[in-house]
Amino acid sequence: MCLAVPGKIVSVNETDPLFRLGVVDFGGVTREVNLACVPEAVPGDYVIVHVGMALSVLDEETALQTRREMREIVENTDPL
Amino acid sequence: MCLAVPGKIVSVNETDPLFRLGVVDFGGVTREVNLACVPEAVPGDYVIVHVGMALSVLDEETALQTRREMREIVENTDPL
Amino acid sequence: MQEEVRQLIEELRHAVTRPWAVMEVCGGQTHAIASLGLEELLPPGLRLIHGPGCPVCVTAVELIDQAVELSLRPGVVLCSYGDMMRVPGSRGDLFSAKAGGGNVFLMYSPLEAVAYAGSHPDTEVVFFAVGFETTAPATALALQQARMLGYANFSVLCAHVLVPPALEWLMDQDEGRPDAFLAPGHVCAVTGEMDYVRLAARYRTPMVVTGFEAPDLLRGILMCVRQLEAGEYVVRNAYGRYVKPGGNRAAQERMNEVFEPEDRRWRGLGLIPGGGMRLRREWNDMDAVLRFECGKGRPGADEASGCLAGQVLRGLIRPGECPFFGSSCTPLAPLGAPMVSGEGACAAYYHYKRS
Amino acid sequence: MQEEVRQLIEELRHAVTRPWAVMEVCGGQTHAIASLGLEELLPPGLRLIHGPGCPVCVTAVELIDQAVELSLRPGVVLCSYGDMMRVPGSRGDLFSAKAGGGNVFLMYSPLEAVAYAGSHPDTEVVFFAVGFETTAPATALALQQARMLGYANFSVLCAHVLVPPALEWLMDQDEGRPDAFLAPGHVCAVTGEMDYVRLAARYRTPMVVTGFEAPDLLRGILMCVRQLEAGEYVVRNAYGRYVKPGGNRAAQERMNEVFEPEDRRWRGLGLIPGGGMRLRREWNDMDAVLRFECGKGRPGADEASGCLAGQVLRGLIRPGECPFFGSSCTPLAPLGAPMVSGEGACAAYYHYKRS
Amino acid sequence: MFECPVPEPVSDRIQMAHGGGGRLMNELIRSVFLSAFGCPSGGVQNDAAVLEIPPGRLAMTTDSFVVQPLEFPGGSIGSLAVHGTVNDLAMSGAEPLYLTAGFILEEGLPLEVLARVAQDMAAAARAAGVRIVTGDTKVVERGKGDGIYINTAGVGIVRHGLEISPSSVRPGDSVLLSGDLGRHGMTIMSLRAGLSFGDGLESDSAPLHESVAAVIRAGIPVHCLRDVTRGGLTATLSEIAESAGLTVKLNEMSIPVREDVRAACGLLGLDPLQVACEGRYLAVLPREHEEEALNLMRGCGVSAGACVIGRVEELGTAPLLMTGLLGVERVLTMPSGMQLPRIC
Amino acid sequence: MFECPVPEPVSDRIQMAHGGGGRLMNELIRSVFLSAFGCPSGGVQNDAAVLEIPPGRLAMTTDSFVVQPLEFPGGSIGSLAVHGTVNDLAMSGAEPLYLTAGFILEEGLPLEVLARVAQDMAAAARAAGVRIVTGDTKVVERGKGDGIYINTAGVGIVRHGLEISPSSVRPGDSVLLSGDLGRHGMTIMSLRAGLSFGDGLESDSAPLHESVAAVIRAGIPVHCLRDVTRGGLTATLSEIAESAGLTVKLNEMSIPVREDVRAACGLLGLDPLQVACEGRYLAVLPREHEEEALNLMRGCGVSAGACVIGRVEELGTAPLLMTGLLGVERVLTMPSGMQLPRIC
Ligand code: SF4
Ligand code: SF4
Ligand SMILES: [Mg+2]
Ligand SMILES: [Mg+2]
Ligand SMILES: [Mg+2]
Ligand SMILES: [Mg+2]
Ligand SMILES: [Mg+2]
Ligand SMILES: [Mg+2]
Ligand SMILES: [Mg+2]
Ligand SMILES: [Mg+2]
Ligand SMILES: [Mg+2]
Ligand SMILES: [Mg+2]
Repeated sequence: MCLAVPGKIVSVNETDPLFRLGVVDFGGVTREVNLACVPEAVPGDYVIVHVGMALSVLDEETALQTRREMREIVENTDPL
Repeated sequence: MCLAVPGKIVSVNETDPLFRLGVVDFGGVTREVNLACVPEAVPGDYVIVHVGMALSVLDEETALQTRREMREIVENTDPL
Repeated sequence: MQEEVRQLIEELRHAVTRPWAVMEVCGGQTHAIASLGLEELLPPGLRLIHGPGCPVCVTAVELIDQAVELSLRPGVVLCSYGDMMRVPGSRGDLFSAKAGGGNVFLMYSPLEAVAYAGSHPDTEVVFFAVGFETTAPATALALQQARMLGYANFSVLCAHVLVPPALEWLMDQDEGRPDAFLAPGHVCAVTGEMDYVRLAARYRTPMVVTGFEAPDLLRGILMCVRQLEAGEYVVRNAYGRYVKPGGNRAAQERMNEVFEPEDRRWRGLGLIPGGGMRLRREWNDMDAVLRFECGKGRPGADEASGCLAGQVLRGLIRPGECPFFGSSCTPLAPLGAPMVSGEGACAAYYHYKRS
Repeated sequence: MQEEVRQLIEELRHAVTRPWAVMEVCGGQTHAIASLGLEELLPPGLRLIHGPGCPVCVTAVELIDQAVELSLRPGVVLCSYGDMMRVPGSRGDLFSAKAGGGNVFLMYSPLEAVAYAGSHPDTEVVFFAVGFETTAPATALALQQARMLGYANFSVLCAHVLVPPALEWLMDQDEGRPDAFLAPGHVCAVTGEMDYVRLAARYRTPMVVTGFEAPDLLRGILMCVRQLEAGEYVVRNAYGRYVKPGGNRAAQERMNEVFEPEDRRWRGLGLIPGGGMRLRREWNDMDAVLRFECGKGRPGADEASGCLAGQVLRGLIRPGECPFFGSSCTPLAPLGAPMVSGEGACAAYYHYKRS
Repeated sequence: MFECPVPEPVSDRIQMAHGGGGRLMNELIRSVFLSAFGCPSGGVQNDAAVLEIPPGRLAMTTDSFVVQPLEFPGGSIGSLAVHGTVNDLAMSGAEPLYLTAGFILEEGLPLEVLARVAQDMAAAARAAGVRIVTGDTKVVERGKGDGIYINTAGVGIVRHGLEISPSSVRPGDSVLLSGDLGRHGMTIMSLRAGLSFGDGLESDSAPLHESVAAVIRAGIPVHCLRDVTRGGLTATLSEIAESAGLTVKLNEMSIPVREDVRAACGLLGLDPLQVACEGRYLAVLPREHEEEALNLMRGCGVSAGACVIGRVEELGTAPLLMTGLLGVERVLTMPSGMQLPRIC
Repeated sequence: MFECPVPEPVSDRIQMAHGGGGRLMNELIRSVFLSAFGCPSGGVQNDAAVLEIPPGRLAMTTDSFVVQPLEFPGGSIGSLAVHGTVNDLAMSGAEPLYLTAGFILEEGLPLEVLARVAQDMAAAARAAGVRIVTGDTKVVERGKGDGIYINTAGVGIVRHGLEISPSSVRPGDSVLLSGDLGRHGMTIMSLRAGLSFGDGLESDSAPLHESVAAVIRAGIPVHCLRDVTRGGLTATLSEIAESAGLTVKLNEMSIPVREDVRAACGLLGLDPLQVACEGRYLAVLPREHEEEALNLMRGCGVSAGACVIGRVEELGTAPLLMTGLLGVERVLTMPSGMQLPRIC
């Protein structure tokens, strides 16, 4: 469920919080996206978009950390 | 002005006076015509119809009389 | 050629001894005369003048503008006779309103518009009611039907006009007074002859109630000429098979229940006292102008075009004498209303007599 | 094949020592797994069960009937995601409603429907709001926007459902309980992990928040297997780049302002306590069911078709094991909802795995 | 339980997906079109039909059909779409061979109506001896069509060496009309205006190529042919006269119009000379062949009522003149747009 | 004085009378169509065009075009109407010669839009070396059309002796695709969904007959050709495979799709293999000619991106199979209806 696609915020149009709009680039295609639920997002951020609304901002820290954790799990349990 | 066409009443549907309808034959074509303004008209009568409403019932007496009058005028004034 | 017609033409030849100008009031007669080529059969000296009896031609520009405006209102359908579709208002005609997003439905009868209102309760149905006394009873009947049925979404944009006040106005002008009138047969089938009796006496001008076929027309003309030659000026009836002296009482009553006279601008002529009909106060709720608070329109917009309709409709010039006729004014791109309607004098000439 | 994927598959092969059944909850994951052919790469003994995580598939027949009914009301436009168009109700789907005269507009976002309501003040615009917690914030935002803008003609037919109550229901059944869950990544991006932590502990079942690409899915599966093999049952996050433990607070707040949980029939499953969301009392004026006094629908209509969706959605049978699969039930003429949506387990199997 | 109308079952009406290029469209083509037209050469799914064609020049034409109602006494939009294109080919003296059929269907169209129209079309093609060899189907949303629009394009083979064109018309030529005017247009308009005809007036829609072929095969040097369609006789003859730079003089009394058609025209304020036919044509040819042509035309059912209605002269006061019932000559002008019912 | 919107002047928009067969229609034809297409053989008003045609079999096809918006990056409904029919002719290996053009115009259409579309159509025909030889115009009421619908029918001459058809396809054949997928469909859908493309994605609409001719002229025994339109690659290849009674095996990695097209498809939940093109074709031919055909195709601009995407085999588990990015083979099924944007 819930087709959601990551893209990069190109610009933000600050208006009323309910109508905060950004132009988001999805690998060569851009679309206007509502940013009301990611008030912290700024141009340059990656967001994941569903039904025209950004749901979440990419956490690069976590992304890297996940990768590290993964590797640990893999390494720790390899011998089994 | 006022394209009006003579036709012969084929049948009458007696309802409320405002909605008195007749089927009128115009030389092979028939159409429903409102008869509210010719309450005296009955099947077999000729009526003259304008915008879907009968305006007048043909007076055969008068028709003949007109013809007579015409002839008189013509005859009376011919010598001039 | 029918024997009857040949004989009537022969009679006319004998009857005419001096030049006479007879005005056929009715545009339907103008149309018939032009399409039959009747004028070419008349004896020299007998001239026909094509009068203002085309309701399409005389409908004021401001009323057309109101119709256009109403058609463009969301939720409103404007119902019109086919005749009015191409008549230019100050901002285009109903066809261009339709092309530009207006809702315009062609109807053959106001009673159809009532039925449409019944089957479309969420649509405001406005009937654009043009026409003379012939047509007004059907409008009255439509309003009565709609009220009886409780159709609150039906209303009328009332453009009805009356013939006798226009004849009076014509006869009160300094130039262009005809010697006799062919009174409009279908109008008289409704109204009867009374008004014309009064006018004939007042202006000492013969009037003959006349129909629309070749023999009818010729008979009407002949009965005018007979009076003129004899120095008489009464009303005679050459269309007695459909016109009774008192007209149609039932139709008159319906009209009187719904309408009352008012002063009205006739396109090309000007303000004619008592020349129009409006809805009586009791019918205000079904008057589209009041219901939709229509703007009043811009009177006089058509005069700016240079159209000489006024002079044509008064018989002062023939259509072919208008400098725009056939060049910048054609049925495809009419400058004035008489070039639009099949009944308009200019269109009748354009279609049948360009040669 | 990407090196990362190859490596993850290799790890899985080493990790699995006993048979395990892992349920991917989310239909998007089902779709990805089927289209990638991922199951064929898994080690023997490791089985994927395709869960009820397709909001289209689980939307109750009575809600579809209400959507159909609303689309056929004069003056109403029903706005729907493309996904819902072909889902059969008891009297046809939205496409047939459209062909039969209903007003159905496809929209990509409820915010578009709000904009449409603004530009069409005379039209009643109803948004058919399906979806899980991922989609509900956009519906909430749409309602908030419409109220702020004063669009009295906007309303919502609310079909939103909640994932955790459905997992609870599944685990309370006697048969078909999976050994572990891939928790739905995009739902968790909104809700966070808390509910899943509770469920994992209560049912002593590992849960891993998982994304939708091949490496994401394999990582999620691997992290489940690791826990199962080690006897652990906690929540882990294999989609941390988008899912924070607490989820998206702003989105949660919008949802909570507008919605509250209610018991809801899930198509194919049955009544799930707390399994749906309705509008709070303060938003009743924008609830289409109340505004238009929709009929309640005929629960249970779909069961009559013989569709075994309930058993498929609970993992008791695979789609290909349904006797109707591919014969009397195809995407062109679906018997049940899982054959409609690209995400439905039956459709995913039909499109990619008929061989 | 619901008070609102409920939609018809899926399978009874055209839906958007019927135009999507997928399985649903293929089923529609198979169940409706192929069952009516038979399998076109090259199979259903070929992009084009590949056809054998006899030697000669190729005549090619197209028309779209947008009539309402879709079915009417004497035919339907389907038969009309065949006759219209067959006739346009016939007017170049061609032998019509192959037609294409392009359908634009409105979402919500009952499939049974489509099936009837397709059957009608197939029957008309069979009767006219032409083959519908390839087709196309598009579906447009409800409110963006009017049930069915059909385009047909046709090719035929021209075996004669005549230049059939207004430019071949000469002063002195006779103008022949193949039958009475206005049946098709008045059939359609009467349905809309609530008129009924006592003895069942029908559209005159019919294929004209055999009547034309009879005249050409006899070696008559036909100068110009034209089917009398939109705009009626007035528009059709005006075009010929204007293109030829000559004057055509008609005699009103010689132009056949049924009494009931004339009455219906009178009622609606229409001119029968401007009403469309779909099974009548004009032939302009040298006067010395008039008699023979007339006999040949009268020998075909579709042109049994053929008659001479006028003559060509050097350019006079206007391209088209007509002597009326009172013996007065008047101008006929090309209609501006379309005829509307009128009240005055 | 009036607060309501007022209509545009008469002359700016299509009105019902433009379809009435009278003077207004003739003026429209003269001012818009003839000025774009030039005077067709036989003059404006002839019912059919009479054409010289070289010897050979005749290919004949038709398509109606109903695209919205009417104008889009890379073309318009006008150029599309030319390319679509030229390409259907090309797919039988024909040399396209003549087109017909049937317009169904909606009342209210701005005349300037019509003029631009007609110019586009004329330019596309010139560029493709075909002539628009006859046409037709109908006007439908506002709310019964969508601005402009165009039907084109086309004829071409088939000079080769090949049987180009699914029935000629043989196991072992190579499947060639002339370029990347989905540009046309995504250009159109993106305009409706409010998407923009960074480097200006355009429709791939283009005439394909020269690319095809290059292959056929070289003597390569082409077995089957098909342009990739409605339903995309999946529908097109499914049809070929089903008709042939064989299995086509594709390799997903070899199928070219631009990254931005892929991203737009991802956003709307569409499968690029089911998105329409208007300038791509499939050629199925013996493997030993694969290399030569590829070189010839790549030598033409419209097919510069040609590549081999799969092979034909004896009928296997399904007509169309594809090996995916993880090396797993899966079935591709013919789409049912049309693709809709989805959210899950
Ligand atoms: S020809 Fe035209 S401009 Fe002249 S009076 Fe008649 S309508 Fe007016
Ligand atoms: S195959 Fe069809 S009938 Fe069987 S479970 Fe799936 S949707 Fe239901
Ligand atoms: Mg094709
Ligand atoms: Mg044609
Ligand atoms: Mg034609
Ligand atoms: Mg096609
Ligand atoms: Mg419609
Ligand atoms: Mg023709
Ligand atoms: Mg084609
Ligand atoms: Mg095509
Ligand atoms: Mg034509
Ligand atoms: Mg439209």
